[in-house]
Order: sequence, then structure tokens, then C-alpha cells
Amino acid sequence: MIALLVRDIRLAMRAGGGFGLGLAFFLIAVVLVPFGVGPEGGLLGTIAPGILWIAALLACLLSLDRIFTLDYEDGSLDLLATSPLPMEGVVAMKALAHWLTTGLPLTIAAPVLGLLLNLPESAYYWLVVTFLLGTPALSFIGTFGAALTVGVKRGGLLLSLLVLPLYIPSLTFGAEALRRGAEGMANTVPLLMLAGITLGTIALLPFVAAQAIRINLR
Amino acid sequence: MIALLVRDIRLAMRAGGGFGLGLAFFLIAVVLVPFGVGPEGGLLGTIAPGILWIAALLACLLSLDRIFTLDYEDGSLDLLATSPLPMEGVVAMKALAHWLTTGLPLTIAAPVLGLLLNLPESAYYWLVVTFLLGTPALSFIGTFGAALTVGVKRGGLLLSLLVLPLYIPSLTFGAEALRRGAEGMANTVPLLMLAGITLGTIALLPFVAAQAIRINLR
Amino acid sequence: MSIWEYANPKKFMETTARLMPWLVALTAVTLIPGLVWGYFFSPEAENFGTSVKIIYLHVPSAFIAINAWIMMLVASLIWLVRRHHVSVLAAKAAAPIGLTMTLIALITGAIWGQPMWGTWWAWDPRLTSFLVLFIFYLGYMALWEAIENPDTAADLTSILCIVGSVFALLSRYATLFWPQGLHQDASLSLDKAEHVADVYHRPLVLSIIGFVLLFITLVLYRTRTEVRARRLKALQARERMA
Amino acid sequence: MELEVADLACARGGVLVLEGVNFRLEAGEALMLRGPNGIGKTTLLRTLAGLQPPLAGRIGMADEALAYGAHADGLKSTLTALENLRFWARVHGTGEGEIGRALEEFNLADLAGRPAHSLSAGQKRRLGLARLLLTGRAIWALDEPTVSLDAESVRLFARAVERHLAGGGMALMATHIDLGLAARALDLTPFRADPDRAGKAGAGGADGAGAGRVRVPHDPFAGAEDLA
Amino acid sequence: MELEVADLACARGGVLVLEGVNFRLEAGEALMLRGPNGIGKTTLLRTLAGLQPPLAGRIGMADEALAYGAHADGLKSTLTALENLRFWARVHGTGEGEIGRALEEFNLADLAGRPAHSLSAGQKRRLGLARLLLTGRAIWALDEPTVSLDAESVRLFARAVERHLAGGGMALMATHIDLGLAARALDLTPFRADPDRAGKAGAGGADGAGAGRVRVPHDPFAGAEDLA
Ligand code: HEM
Ligand SMILES: Nc1ncnc2c1ncn2[C@@H]1O[C@H](COP(=O)(O)OP(=O)(O)OP(=O)(O)O)[C@@H](O)[C@H]1O
Ligand SMILES: Nc1ncnc2c1ncn2[C@@H]1O[C@H](COP(=O)(O)OP(=O)(O)OP(=O)(O)O)[C@@H](O)[C@H]1O
Ligand SMILES: [Mg+2]
Ligand SMILES: [Mg+2]
Repeated sequence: MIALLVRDIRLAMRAGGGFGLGLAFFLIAVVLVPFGVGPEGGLLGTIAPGILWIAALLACLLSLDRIFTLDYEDGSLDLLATSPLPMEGVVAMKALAHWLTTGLPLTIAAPVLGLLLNLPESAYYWLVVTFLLGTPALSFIGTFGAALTVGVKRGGLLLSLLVLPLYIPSLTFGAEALRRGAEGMANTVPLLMLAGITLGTIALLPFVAAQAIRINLR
Repeated sequence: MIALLVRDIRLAMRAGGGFGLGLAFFLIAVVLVPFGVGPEGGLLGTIAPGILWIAALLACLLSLDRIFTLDYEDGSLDLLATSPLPMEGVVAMKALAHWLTTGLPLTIAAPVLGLLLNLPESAYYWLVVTFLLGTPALSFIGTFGAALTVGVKRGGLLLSLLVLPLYIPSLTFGAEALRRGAEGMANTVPLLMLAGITLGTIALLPFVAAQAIRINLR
Repeated sequence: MSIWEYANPKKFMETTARLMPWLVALTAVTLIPGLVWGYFFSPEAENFGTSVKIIYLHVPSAFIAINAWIMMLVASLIWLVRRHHVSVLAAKAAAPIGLTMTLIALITGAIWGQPMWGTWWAWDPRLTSFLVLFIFYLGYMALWEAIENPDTAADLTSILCIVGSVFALLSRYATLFWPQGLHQDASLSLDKAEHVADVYHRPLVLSIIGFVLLFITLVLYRTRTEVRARRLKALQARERMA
Repeated sequence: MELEVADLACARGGVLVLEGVNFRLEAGEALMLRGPNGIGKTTLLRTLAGLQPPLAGRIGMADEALAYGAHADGLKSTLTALENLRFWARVHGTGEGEIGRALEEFNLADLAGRPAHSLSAGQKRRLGLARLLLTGRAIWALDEPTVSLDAESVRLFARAVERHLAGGGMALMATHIDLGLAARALDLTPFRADPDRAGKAGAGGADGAGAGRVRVPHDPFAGAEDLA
Repeated sequence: MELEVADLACARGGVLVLEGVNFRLEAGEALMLRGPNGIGKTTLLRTLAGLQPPLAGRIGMADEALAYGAHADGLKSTLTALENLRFWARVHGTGEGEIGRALEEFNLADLAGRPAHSLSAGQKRRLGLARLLLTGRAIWALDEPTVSLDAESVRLFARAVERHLAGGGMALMATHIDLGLAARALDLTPFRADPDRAGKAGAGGADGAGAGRVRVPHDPFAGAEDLA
């Protein structure tokens, strides 16, 4: 099981630096905003919490189809399915590897990008907290989506379509908790919801995703 | 050459509706914004032109790696390279097919989504005009990026990293022309620049991209 | 003797081996005095405060950040036209240095911006174009990393460098349409040296020269490493076939 | 240790492909699956490997006894040959020592440090086969294992199989070429497969049909000829 | 119509793989490329197809005379067999009539309406080979064309090749099995390949070495032993 985790992280780092790339996309998506919306600092500061969350979500999204499709195409997934590892464990490890190579770097980089978007100073603490609580859910939900679409050739877009609606609760609570925190308002409820979603997805989705993979391999 | 165009469009429509999916992503990305930023109409209306352009750009981006990678992996690209079609023509047809299945539907759908984001009424005309003038450049630039990364396994993220900065001029001029047009200001210069970039990329990039593909097939 | 002789790796390695100590020494005697002079012995400006001293890092690094990309552009063109391996390896070697310089310019600018403009960052055209340059460096390096075959990677990164330069120029122009602009340009411009009091100007010029020498030294050093790596690869390949 | 397949029926893409498959494999035995393209060899092997459920019938074997070798080799192209094998060894809990032996046995020692994408077709295949030695499993179920192999490598492979059989293993292979192994053959024919019948070709369908009746589940859409 | 290869040297992944390849093929002739895994058969065929530039030497043939058949078949899995063939026919400007003949010749008529992803390995391969008939090109350069084919399909293929040769075509094939075709063989050995030398094995290196000197461009990184 650990072998799989190590392998996936190694593959992510080797394949053209998959590691840094999620991060790079996050950076670029954030940078695009002023180009589109215009450079006024006040406006940017207002929308910054939402934009940061949306950008993180899209950065996650883009790296999802690596999770299973590569293994499916080169036959590894068939071999893993017939190996002693339980498919649930395989799924959980893949989700964890995805979070370690995407969610975690995003969390670390987010404050710097907050700077670029004129995020109010009071928000930085909450930015990191909400990302830490929320991004694991993005990885686990994404892994579930990837499991559903594993048989579909170049299913990247279909995957986005399936996963984005599932991301909406995390996004809403995450951005809301961040915004309230930044304005000094009470944000315990959205924070608890955010953490609850994350815990729920970690506990339950690997089982569903494993079943989806088994069905797709048939 | 037409055969290739027809085939690519047919593949796009058949492969899990690649056609509708670019559109669907556009829709979802735009819908996410109120969830992230909060629902105040005034704020949304202000950022709407930029958001629409950014969302269109990301929707384009997501479908780029289909352009060549599928053909590369199943060996078609090798066979096309040894066929009587000139590689420049192949590239141009692929870019055109991409625009027809992505840029054009986005242009048609954009006004509806403008409604969701409280886009001011004066902006709808300019929304369609800037999209029509700008989205072909997105397809041709994207095809160039796809040609550069065709040999890279799951190069999707790398592709984004390479292509997004190249999208910045189109994005800036497009959003600026749209914003100015909506406010009734003169927007001839950004419009001309937008059109100029599109014409330039259509005229030049297929040659560069064809060269990149030849290098990658070596 | 033509300058292209140095495109031969052997010749290049021999020449640079002799050059390196001198370059290191020259860099040391310009950069260190430049920075020390600037930091300890130049007066504080009345309305800038101590923070003005960051100029001796900020301006040279910004200068190198841009010129490193231009150097890469030229080297890429030489590779595409004349297929000189050392040239493209020099471009590859310059990228991380350019990236670092861009980062230094961005960070020192941000540190300076906080007291001057009351904000770490603003979407001023000049600052923005630096951010875009940063991304171009990242993409260029990522493409090198992603492609296994060195000649393929050399060709593709060179193409990217050229096409990227055009789009970088375009986006620089595009940002001029934005309504605002905070960044000083005329007040302390190098081209308009008369705007700057000599007390600032002389150490500044010295540290810029120091940075240029530092850049050349680092690029040569890294190019030598790249040449060695390529040679190692060629030898390994030959051993494998035997 | 044995593998017993009784009255097996398999489907592919929702279409019934094989039914009435019967055979028995004891320790040390090998069975060659034969039959023209499209008859269902891959389908049968995937069913035995547990990747798809059988439509009907029984597969009798110990848990986790079967190692599946597919058309695709499951190699990671950015990892080296050694790293690829090491991963599978760790997944199957096999010791490091075995890896060296597997590399040796398939003449891969020189290529151990090469990333998999730089291997030729036959070299990749050898690497895929070397993985089998690391599974530590008794039944090898292989789908066209010799594709792309040159004559020398085919011999290497045949020797590896013989050694595996000699050690009490079993092998089940779909292949179109002759490996020179002492093995029974299972001829698959449309909708029916039975090694006992392979000998008495043309014996008519009456003999086994009663005994080997297949319990194919009723397809809810197949019977209703008169749907309005 | 002829194909002449003189002193060819090819590289793969920046590494010199073959040099001194010499042969000549006249209309109606076939040549089998033989050699162990990893010797460079795929590399040679890709070079001839123009997918990679030769390091040195000369390839003499008419423009657009060569049809390349790779390891991969270039099939679109969501298109049907017929749609796949029709696409290639239009690319090569071949008439609709030919498509039916190609389907017939490879026994694919029944599968014409099936999407390619639902074909078995051998059926896919047959479809890939049928494409060759639609290129209308004289020289077939094929990389292991018989992979996954059963005995019957191999015969079909051999017959198709014979017909192609009889019509004045040429064929160049890398394969590890015997097709039963009357064809010369080109044995590739590390760094050297020459059909004339294939007969006099062990004749030492002295004979052709002078005449066939290869002009491989100097690798600027290989020579400098004394890099400072
Ligand atoms: C993070 C943000 C910043 C970036 C990316 C940046 C970038 C640059 C660049 C590109 C140059 C031109 C160097 C050359 O062409 O030789 C420059 C010069 C300069 N910068 Fe900044 N800068 C930043 C922040 C600041 C701040 C906050 C100040 C002070 C208020 C400042 C003051 C100057 C001055 C005085 C010069 C020299 C004048 C000139 O050459 O035009 N910069 N900076
Ligand atoms: N998704 C699918 N839908 C419908 N039929 C399918 C599908 N996949 C495979 N088939 C059919 O099922 C049959 C069995 O296929 P299978 O791959 O098991 O054959 P095989 O014996 O392995 O052939 P080969 O020797 O060519 O590999 C074939 O006739 C094939 O056309
Ligand atoms: N990217 C690469 N980098 C380094 N070496 C490579 C690369 N690709 C292939 N090679 C090596 O080049 C040699 C020739 O490979 P090629 O695929 O042409 O062999 P082949 O004769 O077709 O073998 P097979 O019968 O196994 O298909 C092999 O030894 C292979 O390991
Ligand atoms: Mg099969
Ligand atoms: Mg080969």
C-alpha cells in the first residue's frame, strides 16, 4: 500500500514535474483574473477569497484524470485489481497521493497568491485553515469522479462535468468561512460543515469509488 | 483534408459528447463564481465580462489535449504524418475542428450566461463580437501548445502552463474591448488588436506547430 | 578565427576553464563593492527612507531578468539556425538564473512597495509584465524537464522561447490599456541619468555591472555542467551499445 | 493446489461469448487456449482473473492464487525497469532478492537502469513477463505472452514456464504460436469449449449437451419476441 | 520503381542504433527484417517512413511511395470498422469500391458496422492491415504485422502480400515468425546490416568495411575525452 503511495508520488514528480504543475496552474489561473477583470485593487480584494477557492478547485480538477487513466491505459489497473491490495486501499492511497501532490502545495502557496489579489490581511490565517480543511475533500471527491470515468477515452471534460457539481458544497462553505473569518465574523458553522464534508468523503467515497472501478474494469 | 475535419468533428461529438462538454464546463465554471464570490448583483455585473472571458479560456484549455494526444497514442498521428496530407494542413484542420466544437458553441452560449452574471444590457452585442473575433486565436494557440507537448504523457497540466501565458494578450484585449464597449467607450484599438492576434495566429502558428509535431514524432 | 569555434564543446570547455577564475574575481571586485557602497555609504533619500537601499538589488536583478530572456532568445535562434549544441545548452543554463532574478526583482519590489505604496503588490503594467515573465521562465523550464530526448527538447524549447517572446511583448502592450500605473519609471531611470543624483547613480551602475558579471559567470558555470551531463549521456549510450 | 472450471459462461460488452467451458488443471500442468481471433480467449482469461464476473458456472481455485498477464504490460514508462519490478515486488510482498533473479531469468540485467519508455517492444514484453516471477502466485494466466518476442526470448520464456511448472505451478496461456511445451490444449469453439471434446471433433453436439447444461441467466430482453 | 538504401545510419532517443544498412528492393520483391529484440527494426522502419531523419546515408525512392504499418494500428475506437477505413481511403484519395474489397480480403465484412473498441486484438490487427490496401502505395513497410493474428488470418495476410507483390509492389517486414513468403532476409546485427553479408556469416569484418564506410556525423559530445 505504501509502495503504491510512494510510486504515485514519484510518478507525479517525474512526469514533467506533475507536482509543480498543479501549483503552476493555480498561479496562472489567479494571475489571469486581473487580466480579465481589470487591475483595481479594491475590487480584486473583494473577490479574492472566492477566486482563490475557485482557482484551487480548478487546479485540482485538471490533475484528476491522471489518477486512474494512466494506470488504466497501460494495464496497471488490471494488474492492481488482481493483486493482493484491496481496491479500496488502492483508491484511498491514490486520493492521498493526489492531495499530497496537489492540495498540500496549493495550501502552502495560497497566501502568496492572496498577496497578488490584495486579500485583506485578516484573511491569511483563515485562507490556510479553510484550504487545509477543504482540499482533502477535493482530492477524494475527484478520485471518485475519476473512478467513474476511468473507461472513457480522454474523459477529462466529462470528469470535470461530473465532479464540479460535487465540489460546490466544499466551495461554498470554504469561501464563506474564509470571507466571514476575514471580516471578523463568526464562521464556526461553515468551518464545521467544511470539515464534516471532508471527513465524510474520506470515510465513505473510497468504498464507492472502488466499486466503480471494479464495474469499469469488467 | 476535409475528411480529417469531418472525422474530428464526428469524434468530438461521439466521444462522450466532447462537443457539449466544453460548453458544460463553461456553464459550470460561470455558475461557480456566484458560489465563490457571493451573489451580490452589482459586484457580479462588474466582474462579469472578465469572468466570462476567463471561463471561456479555461473551457478551451481543457479540451486542448484531445487535439493530438489521442491520435498520437493510437498511432494515427504517425500514419497521418506519412500520408499525402501536409502536416500544416493537418494542424490547421485540427485547430479549425477545435474551434467549431468549442469556440463557436461558447460564443453562442455566452449571452445566456451573461444573464446569470448580471451582465449589463449594453454588453451583449460586444460579448458576441469579442468572442467571435477572439476565440479562433484560442484554438490556434492551443493547437500550437498541444503540438509542443504531444510526446509528453498526460501533458495536460504542462500544456496549461505553456498555453495560458500565450492566452494573456487575447484575454486582456478581449475583456477590455468588451468592458469598454459595454460602458459606451471607444474600443476600436483593443478590438483591432484582438482581431490582429487572431489573424496572426491563424496565418503563422500552423507552420510552427507542424514543425513541432515533426520534431516530436522523431 | 570565427566565433563559432566555441560552439565546439571541447573548445568551449577549454576556453571557459581558463576564463572562469578571472570572471569570478571580476565579479567579486565589482559586485561586493557596489553593494557595500550602495548599502552603507550612500545617503538616505529624504522621502524614501532607508528602504531606498533596496534599489541596489532591485534594479540590477530586474535588469538581468529581462536580459536573460533576451539572451535565451538569441541562443535559441542560433541553435535553430546553426545547430550549435553549446548555444542551446547556454539557453537552458540561463533559464533558472533568469527565473531567480525575476523572483528577486519581484520580492525586493514587494518589500519596497510596502512602505512606498502601502501595498505589497499592485497590478501595475510593469510589475505585471514581470509576473508574466516569471511564468514564461517556468513553462520553458518545465518543457525542458518533460522531454527525454535532449535534441527534441532543445528544438521545442527554442520554438517556445521564440513564440513566447512575441506573446510576452503583446501582453506587455496589452497592459498599457489599463487605467493605472504606480511604478516609478522616469524618476530614477537609468536612461535618464540626469534625474538621479550621482550619489545614487554611481554605486547603482557598479552593482549593475556586478550583476551582469555574476550572470555571465553563472551561465558559463551552468553551461559547463550541462555539457558534462550531455557528455556523460553520450558515453553511457556508447557503453550500452557495446 | 488445482484450478477447476465448470460450465463457465462469459460475456464481453454485454454479449455472450463463451459457454460451457470445462477444464481442470493440476499442479505442474499447463493448458494452451487455442482458437481463432475473436473467439473469446481474452474474455475467458479476464473472467478467471476475477476482473469480470462469470455469467454462469463455477471457478474453483484458492484465493489470490492467480497471476494475470494481459495484452498490456502495466509498465510505467518514466520508471526504470528495476523500479517497475520493485513496485510489483512490494505490492506482492516479495523479497528484493527475487527481483535480481527475475531480471536474470529474462536477460534484463543490462537494461535494469533504463526507463521503460526507452525499451523496444520485445524488451518491454520481457519486463512484463519478469513481473510474473514476483507475484509468487501458482497459476499464471497469460494472454499472448510471446507477442513481439524473438526466438531467443521465446525460449527464455518457455524455460521460465517449465521451471514454474516444475515447482508445482500451473499455467494457462492463450497463444497462436507453438512454445514447445508439453501442454494440453483447450480448443475454444463458438459458444462451447471442452478439452475432452477437442479430440473427438465432429462427434456431434448431442453427447455432452445434457450433462454440461449451462445455467445462463435469463436475459430479460432476449425472450420477448412480441414486444409491441 | 525501386527502393535503394545506402549506408544508412539511424538513431533512437539520441542514441546511434544502426549503421551501414545497405539494401535494394525491386518491384515485386519482399524483404524480411530479422534480428533479436532491440536491434533496431522499428527504428529502421520509422526512418524509411520519413518519421525520423537518418543520421547518415541515403534512402532512394519515389515521393509518397511508402505505406507504413506500425505496432499501433491507428484505429479510432469510437468509429466503426467501416468508418475507420473510409477515413483512410479519403485521406489517400482512394475510391469507395476499394473499401469493400479490403474488408473482403481480410474477412472483415461481418464486422464492418462494429465500433473498433469492441473488436478483439486479432480483429483490430486485421482492420489495421486492411488499411494498407487503401493507401495505394507501392512499398509496404510493416512492423510485426502478424502480432495477435491466428493461423488463418496469417494466411490471409500472406496472400494479400503476395497479391501486392504480384501487382508490382514491394514489402519490407520486421517479423519474428515465418510467413511462408518467398522473400530475402536482411539480418540486422549491432551497428551493421547488409544482406550480402548475411550469407557469409563469420567472414570477418574486413571485407565490406572499406567500401561501406559510414559517414555518421560527429557527435560533438562523444569525442572530447579530455573535457576540462
Ligand atoms: C514587486 C514589484 C516590482 C517589480 C516587478 C518591479 C520591476 C521593476 C523593473 C522591471 C524595473 C526596470 C529595470 C530596468 O529596466 O533596468 C524596475 C526599476 C525600478 N523600480 Fe521596480 N518593481 C517593483 C516594485 C517597485 C517598487 C515598490 C518601487 C518603489 C517605489 C520600485 C522602484 C523602482 C525604481 C526606482 C526603479 C529604477 C527606475 C527604472 O529603471 O525605471 N519598484 N522595477
Ligand atoms: N465491448 C464489446 N462489445 C461487443 N463485443 C465485444 C466487445 N469486446 C469484445 N467483443 C467481442 O467478443 C469476442 C471475444 O473477444 P476476445 O477479445 O475475448 O477474443 P480473443 O479470443 O481474445 O481474440 P484475439 O485472439 O483476437 O485476441 C470478439 O468476437 C469480440 O469482437
Ligand atoms: N528513447 C530511447 N532512448 C534510448 N534508447 C532507446 C530509445 N528507444 C529505443 N531505444 C533502444 O534502441 C534500440 C532499438 O529499438 P527498436 O525499437 O528499433 O528495436 P526493435 O528491433 O524494433 O526491437 P523489437 O523486436 O523488440 O521491437 C533498443 O535497444 C532500444 O532499447
Ligand atoms: Mg485476445
Ligand atoms: Mg520493434
